[in-house]
Amino acid sequence: MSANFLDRLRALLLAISLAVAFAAPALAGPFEDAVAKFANDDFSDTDEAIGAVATSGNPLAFPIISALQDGRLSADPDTKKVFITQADGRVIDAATGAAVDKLPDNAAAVRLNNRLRRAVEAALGGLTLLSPDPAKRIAAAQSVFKSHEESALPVIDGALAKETNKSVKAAFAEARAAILLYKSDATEVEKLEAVAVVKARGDQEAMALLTGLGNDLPPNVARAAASAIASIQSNLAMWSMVQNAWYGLSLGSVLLLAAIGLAITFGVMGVINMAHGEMVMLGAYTTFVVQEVIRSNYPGLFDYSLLIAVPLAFLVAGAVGVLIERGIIRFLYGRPLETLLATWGLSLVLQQAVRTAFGPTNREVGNPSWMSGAFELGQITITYNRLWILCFTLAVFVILLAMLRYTALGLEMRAVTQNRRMAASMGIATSRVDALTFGLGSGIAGIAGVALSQIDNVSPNLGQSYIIDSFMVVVFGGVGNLWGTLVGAFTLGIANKFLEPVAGAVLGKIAILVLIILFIQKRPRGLFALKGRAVEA
Amino acid sequence: MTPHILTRSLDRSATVFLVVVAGLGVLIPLSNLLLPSGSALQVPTYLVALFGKYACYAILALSIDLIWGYCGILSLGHGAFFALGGYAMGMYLMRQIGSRGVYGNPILPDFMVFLNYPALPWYWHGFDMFWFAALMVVLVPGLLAFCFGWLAFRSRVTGVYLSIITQAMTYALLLAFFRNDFGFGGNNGLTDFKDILGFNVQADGTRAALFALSCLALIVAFLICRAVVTSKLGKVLIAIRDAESRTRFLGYRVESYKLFVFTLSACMAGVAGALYVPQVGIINPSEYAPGNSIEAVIWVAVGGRGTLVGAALGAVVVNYAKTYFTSGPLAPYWLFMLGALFILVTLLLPKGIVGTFNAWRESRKATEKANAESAALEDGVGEPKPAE
Amino acid sequence: MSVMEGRTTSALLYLDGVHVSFDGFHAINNLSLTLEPGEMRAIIGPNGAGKTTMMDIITGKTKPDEGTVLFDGMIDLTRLDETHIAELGIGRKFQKPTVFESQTIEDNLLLALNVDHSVKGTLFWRGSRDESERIDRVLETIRLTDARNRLAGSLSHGQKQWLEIGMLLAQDPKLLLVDEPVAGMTDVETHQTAELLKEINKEKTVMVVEHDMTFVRELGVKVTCLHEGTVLAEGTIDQVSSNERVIEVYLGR
Amino acid sequence: MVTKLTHDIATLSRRRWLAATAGLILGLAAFSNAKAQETIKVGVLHSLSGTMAISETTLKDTILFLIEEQNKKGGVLGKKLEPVVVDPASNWPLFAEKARELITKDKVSVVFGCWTSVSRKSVLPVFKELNSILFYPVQYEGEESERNVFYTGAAPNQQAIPAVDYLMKDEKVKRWVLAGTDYVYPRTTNKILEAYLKSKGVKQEDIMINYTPFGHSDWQTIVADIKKFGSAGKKTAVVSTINGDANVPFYKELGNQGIKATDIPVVAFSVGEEELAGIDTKPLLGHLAAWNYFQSIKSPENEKFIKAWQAYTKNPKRVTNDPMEAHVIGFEMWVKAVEKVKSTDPDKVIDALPGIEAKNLTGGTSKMLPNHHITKPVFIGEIKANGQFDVVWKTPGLVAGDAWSKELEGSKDLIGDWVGKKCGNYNTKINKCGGQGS
Repeated sequence: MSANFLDRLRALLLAISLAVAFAAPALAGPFEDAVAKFANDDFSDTDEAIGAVATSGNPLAFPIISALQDGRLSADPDTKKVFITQADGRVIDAATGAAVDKLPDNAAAVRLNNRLRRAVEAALGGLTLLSPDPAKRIAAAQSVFKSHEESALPVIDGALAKETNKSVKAAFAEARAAILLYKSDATEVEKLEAVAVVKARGDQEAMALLTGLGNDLPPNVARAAASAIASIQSNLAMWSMVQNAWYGLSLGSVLLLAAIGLAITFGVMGVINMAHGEMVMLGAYTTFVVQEVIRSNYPGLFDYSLLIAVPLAFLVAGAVGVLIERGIIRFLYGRPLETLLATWGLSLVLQQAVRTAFGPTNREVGNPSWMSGAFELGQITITYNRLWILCFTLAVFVILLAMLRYTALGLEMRAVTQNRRMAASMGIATSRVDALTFGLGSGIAGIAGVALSQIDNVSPNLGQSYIIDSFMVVVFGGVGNLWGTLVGAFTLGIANKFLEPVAGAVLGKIAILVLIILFIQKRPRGLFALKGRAVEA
Repeated sequence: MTPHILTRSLDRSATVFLVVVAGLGVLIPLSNLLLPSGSALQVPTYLVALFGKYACYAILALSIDLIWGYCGILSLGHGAFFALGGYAMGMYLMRQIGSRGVYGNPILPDFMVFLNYPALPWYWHGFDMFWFAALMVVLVPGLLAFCFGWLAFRSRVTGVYLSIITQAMTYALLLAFFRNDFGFGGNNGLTDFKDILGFNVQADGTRAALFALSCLALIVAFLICRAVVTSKLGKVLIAIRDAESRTRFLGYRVESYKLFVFTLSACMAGVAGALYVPQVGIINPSEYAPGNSIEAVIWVAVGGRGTLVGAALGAVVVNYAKTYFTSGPLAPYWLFMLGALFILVTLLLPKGIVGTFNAWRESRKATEKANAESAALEDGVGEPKPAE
Repeated sequence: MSVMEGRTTSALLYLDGVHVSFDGFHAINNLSLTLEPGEMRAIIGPNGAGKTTMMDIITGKTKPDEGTVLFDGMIDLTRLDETHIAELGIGRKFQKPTVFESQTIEDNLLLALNVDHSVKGTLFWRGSRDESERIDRVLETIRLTDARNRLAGSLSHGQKQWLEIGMLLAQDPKLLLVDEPVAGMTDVETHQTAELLKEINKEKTVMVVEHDMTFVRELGVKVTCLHEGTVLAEGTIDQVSSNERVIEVYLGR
Repeated sequence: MVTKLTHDIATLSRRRWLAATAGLILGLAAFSNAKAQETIKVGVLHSLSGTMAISETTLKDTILFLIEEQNKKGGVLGKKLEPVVVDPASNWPLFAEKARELITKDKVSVVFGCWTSVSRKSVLPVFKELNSILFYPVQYEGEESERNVFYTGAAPNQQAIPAVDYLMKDEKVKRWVLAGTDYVYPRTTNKILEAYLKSKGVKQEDIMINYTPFGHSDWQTIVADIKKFGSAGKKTAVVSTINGDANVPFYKELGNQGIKATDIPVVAFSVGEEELAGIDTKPLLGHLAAWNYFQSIKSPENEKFIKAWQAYTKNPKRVTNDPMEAHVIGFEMWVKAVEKVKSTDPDKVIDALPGIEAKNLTGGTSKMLPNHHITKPVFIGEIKANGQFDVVWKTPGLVAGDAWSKELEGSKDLIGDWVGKKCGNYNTKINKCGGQGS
């Protein structure tokens, strides 16, 4: 943490405490000079301006700094006048607060870099310790916890006494403990209490705080801190197992999603569809097109874009699948290896077609707001997009399972899988079932594309990166058994994620491949193989 | 190998093939070296290198055809054996650079110098000797194929399962060789070769010699394949291809046969890779890419699976098409053509070029014979049908 | 090779208490059966009775969950694989005729001959007079001498059945397992096949699985009727076909 | 009636078809005739299919655009320039084959091409053997100086080291994550950076190095590790040499796990405007990239170029990026050198090139150095919400490209000098060519 930043924060907090204590009236001169510095388009000047404005105690300080953060603060380089564009579109002069008709033509937004952005955040944090919004108070307490700045203690103490909200109170208590830990003249009892509070918090930051303590501690405190570190460490190690398991589930869900369509085409029909990955890609591009249309025509619907894309992707990829089945694959039944080659050729054609139509570069598919960000569960971070993908995958799996079990098409499909000739003689139109089955498998791949567009590139190469993994999952799980695919996908996902921290991403992946090769030797037909005479025929 | 195996293995198309390859192997280098450059009949050096590359691909195609066409093992990882052979040769060529690398280190290849290797890794020792490298060219792919095949065939992994795990094998190797810690130059692979057996690899004479050598290797590989497929072992292989379990019930140890032919094929692929590397001047992990192996299978399918001449022909035709279409105005569309070729060949020409030609010729012969026979005598065995 | 300590039975083939199940379905259930040297036995039974699975067990294709399968009184077949069992002298004809369709009839027989089956042996194989004489004899027996150079794939269904029997002969086993040899044959061919099998039985032990009752009657040998993986009845064809439970199984339900 | 109509249409379309065919044949004939006229051929060796098409296709278009512009000005030496485009299909041996074909069959005077290091390594022996010229426009790991190659992209000292300097000085970064794709460029760059950081007093435990395979898409574990590494109380930054395709999922994961640029800034060397066009940049606000050119830089040259480029591609949103600028500089240098010696003879052009100056698009003048690298300004840009970069820092002047890194043990004494010493690996310690010597 930069010393300069700490100085500023100290000054700021002092100013606030003074402001709280005396409600001092704002002084005019230096404040206006400070505001004018925003117009210099120089990062150091802006930096100084932020400090000066934040500590000024002027009622315009908060509007100015929050406008700066949102890019609503503009400056005219010629007249050195600075303006705030308010949320309702009205413009005021930042130095005086007087309303202005409109922005001068040559006014430009005041630029920021990361350093300044941090300064802005800190300034806002200090300005919001007493904010009416509890969330902002917690955020402010967090930044004090990280900076453990002594001068904030009186404010924190005051705030803590008045605070009624339980979680804000806890945050303040933690911030207070952090300050006390680093405060040289705090008593041993205070410090020991502080260690206990920080230990209870038990996360990465608490650990950083404790490990950062110097060596000049009273022996009791040092012991307590050491044991707290050890306890947090073992706690974190436990959580990291949970985290790995979660990552594994999440990777497994991606694998399952990519492989489940293949489990149908390969498992039910015995067709090796090397163009399966391209069906995924088509689904992703469908999402892209849907989002483009929504962006340009109905921007309000953006959050629903994925919901709209799912059925469309299913239809697009499914239709292409039916076309492929009718046009190519049906001539190749009983010749699985030839099917493999033909569909590989097809995958080249589809890739190049998409490359020609959409260009070779990645296309942007945005995350809707409900799929952005993350939340904390205990000590692990769970991102919404991964969580939704996991739920979505399981939903697709359940629906598919139900479909196979309870619908006429499902019944016919199972009949055809188990005994094609018998099914045909029972009056099932096997060729129609084939086309629909293949369409279903491809459609599901298309749906997978919608989900994968949220975490991966949308480019013509998208499908290729999943094809080998998908085949591994299906073969590992056992052909013709959806449960096998489920178990296979999650097993591989979790195994991969537990190997990765030990062996690294590359070696982990190689190890998984080698294990699969060896596993296939042991069980040539996968985890959940169908036994019996029928499969030999 | 006993003489009768050789004599038995030469039928008419085999002889024609051998004569053509031998002729090209002699004439092209001569024309390149002796005729003045620019004359109409002179084969420019870049074409010699190109044809040399095709010859190596043809050997690879033969090795795939031997197992796929005759034994029904569809390996989608043969590129791995090809690349292993190539790496063995590449390591020899790297060691030959000696102190002529950009850093001038007499022992360590350049990439090791800038990645701060303190000493040569143990597996690089011995590759400064040609005989050792040549041995490794055959041994390393052979050993990998033997281990892989021993595991896979013993536990009866067949058909598409085998194909998929061969893909996994080559994919795992791809990832491994990409790793810079592996000591094979990572993504950049091995390149900037100078000498082979004391001759400058870029000299026209060396190129011509390498081309002639590739043709010779093609001839030898072809003869080995012919000897195998025309022996009784060849009949057993076809029996395994057509009815594996029947063959087993006749008392043949199917896994031994598969293992033998798979290992042999891998050794051949290794030799092809070894000849390929000095001619193209680089070996890098992308040779392990799963797509490459699939493409090599396509050559065989195009030329005619189960006909050795077809496999070699397919390799040359497809690669020539690739060379041709990746230049000029058609360049953006060549992937469409390649893809369409795969689809059309499997749909319309399942026997490939040579297979279709053979079938056509035989059906004509059979019709003639049937006409003659029915005119002579009705023997009641049943009407002769054309093959399949 | 797993050889028992001393001979435990005089039977050439001895099955006792054999169980096999596929995913919970009991294909073979406590099956016990013996076959004396030189015997010919007909196995009948409705679809799904476990006839083919039994053959799979004897030839090593399927491993039983429990039970004893002995060959020649002392060789435990459950521990051996197909190749080994074939080398011991058990030959098998499949339900669906399985010949090497893209090879000539002569080559089919050549492949079946019980000569050196090692990789080296076949790679450096040169034909011998003895071998070609044996092939000639088999061709004679199965009446395909004139078609010897034709591809097996071009044969009619009945001819393929015969070729497969011919391959069994060339294999020269001690025990022949013949699965539905007359399926799809004309009456004349069926009769000829019966004659052929009787001829073969003079030297070898034979087990025939067949649906065709006329054919079984013509063979005139001991009959075992299987049902739901276990022996339902055993005896002459008349005894078996008058057995009430057999009638119930075949006609009832 | 209807039948007549369909018949008409059929004839019409058949006639059309015939006409089109005839036109095509004529066109081809004209094309080959045009070939017979005297032109100067320029080879374009960029992948148009396969995995690298994503980056290289734009560079092919750039060269075609530059040639068209040059021809409007009357070509070079009074002759029109004629582009010869081939597709090496992201296949490294095919690069060598195509290079050979361009030089011997098509007899091109110069080749603009390659993106990956391996493609350059693959064609290098061909250019040496056949003595032709290659302009290589991409930032790379250095450690090379060849007579036949001109490196117009950044060497590590023109990108990586200034970026680290900036983070150290301006952001007070104390702890470093060096994350890269496992290939030579990141390996070498990280090696150089590691040595550099240590020379600045950074301890080993404050450096975390991580490599991932090409196209790595599951970044959960690594991003979590970075987060953990960054919460040790010291300011942390990530120096990313992650290659092309893996960037999108990487940045998406960063954004979703809530790592903001104000907490842990990421500075990338392989992420430019083209790559950002495929990402939702809002969560990436403030992350950094170091390049020698940004589209957002305000200069008359740049504005003119962007306008002309967007008009040429008929796409008003088409972005420009650093390797494109490298081609612009390289192309102009080549034209000037050819005009200086009034010949396209490779030897003459190679000798003439060092010392040639060309305006870069950011308002300066780049110069070809004796080691065949060029001088360039270095900019640090922050990602803005609109997918462009906001320049937050730049070097005061131009930085000369070092062929050999001063930070690496193996190369610290080497320089490339094709003017005075006539070699690429002159050892300043023992005063002779040939690397470290023995």
